[in-house]
Amino acid sequence: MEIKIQLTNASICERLPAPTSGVGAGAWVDFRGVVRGEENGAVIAALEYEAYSPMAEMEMRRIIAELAGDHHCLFVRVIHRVGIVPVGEAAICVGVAARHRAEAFALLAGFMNRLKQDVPIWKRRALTATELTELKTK
Amino acid sequence: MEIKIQLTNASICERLPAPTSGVGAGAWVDFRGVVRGEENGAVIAALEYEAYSPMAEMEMRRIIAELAGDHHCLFVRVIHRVGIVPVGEAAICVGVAARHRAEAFALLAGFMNRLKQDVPIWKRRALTATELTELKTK
Amino acid sequence: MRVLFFAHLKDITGCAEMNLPGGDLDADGLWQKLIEAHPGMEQVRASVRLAKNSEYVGRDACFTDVDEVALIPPVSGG
Amino acid sequence: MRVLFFAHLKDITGCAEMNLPGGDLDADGLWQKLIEAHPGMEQVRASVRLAKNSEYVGRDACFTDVDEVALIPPVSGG
Repeated sequence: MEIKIQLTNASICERLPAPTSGVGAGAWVDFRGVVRGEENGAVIAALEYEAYSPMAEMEMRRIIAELAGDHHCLFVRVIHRVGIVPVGEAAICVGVAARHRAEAFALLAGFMNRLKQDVPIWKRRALTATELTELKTK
Repeated sequence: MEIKIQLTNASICERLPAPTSGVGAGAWVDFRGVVRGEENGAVIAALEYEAYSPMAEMEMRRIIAELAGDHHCLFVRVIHRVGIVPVGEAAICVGVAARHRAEAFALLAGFMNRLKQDVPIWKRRALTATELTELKTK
Repeated sequence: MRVLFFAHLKDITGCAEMNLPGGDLDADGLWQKLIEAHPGMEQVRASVRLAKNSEYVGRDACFTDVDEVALIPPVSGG
Repeated sequence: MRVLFFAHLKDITGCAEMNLPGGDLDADGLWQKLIEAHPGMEQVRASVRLAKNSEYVGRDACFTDVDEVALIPPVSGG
């Protein structure tokens, strides 16, 4: 299984490469977790994410390897954004390819659950539209 | 909830539109079911799909509406290809957007299970490389 | 009534559809006529579901001259 | 040893990291020193996990001068 993990400050709208023949993958799943316009009931314009990068990457890799023991997949790619992520943009993209869909769905769902328990990444704070504008004009 | 269903003879590599802000969707999932290079143990070059189109579209819409009762989603799009689908190309693309990932995962998994039980679409036959070439040169 | 055949049912009947003339039929009556026309249909009867005007119907369904009836063998989409 | 603080722990300590001089420590000893330096840490102790050199460790962990220790408050990625 191929695992690619990346933390980045840049926009992560791109998705998994188009399926290529020959890899034996019958199921490709892409998940994007997008920042929503409200956080705890308040209207927001962005979230700021913080990561303990080396540990976050190791932990994601460890979780995926562990889950792959039960749900064999061919390819897993995770990109998590850090820093300011405006509403409507993806904070995380996960792409999974497997022979059959059941493995891909199970690995993806399991990974997202474990991510939210164990991977040292935090929503540091929510920014209002004014705060976001101020940051951009600095 | 917005539901878009399409059966098409054309390639369906395209995926869900990029997330736009304001729709309230926090989770976007794209699934592609890709034709694998073997069917029942034999090496193949393509599958031919056949559909009872009006019923297939109605049935997909009905299944999604039913599943959405338990798993509220904001947007569901299904494109199923019919006719010859070469190995490595997608036979089906399903895109689901929801407020949170749990609903999107549940609707997607439930839809794929029901599709394979109830939607009148068939793998009509598997084509070898020779058969596929012959078809193309006709 | 118009009767549609899909997938391998077309190999059995040799056609994609047929017209069944004569009045109303229940499901058993429909199968009887189909098997008369295409004896090979008998062996697939247990695995085939019936649809009327693009919706699955049960054993108690009735079919009239204006209905479009479809014979749905086990599906395999996706 | 180098000790790293993340998320709201930085608000409590006023810094992203500190150096804890002096020899080996077990988890309890580490917490004692941290609370001495930053009394506000006491209230978050129950919810914070410890990591040593980028891996979670349990209550029985030991830390030496060369270790990088991270205090991991409840995470919220994704």
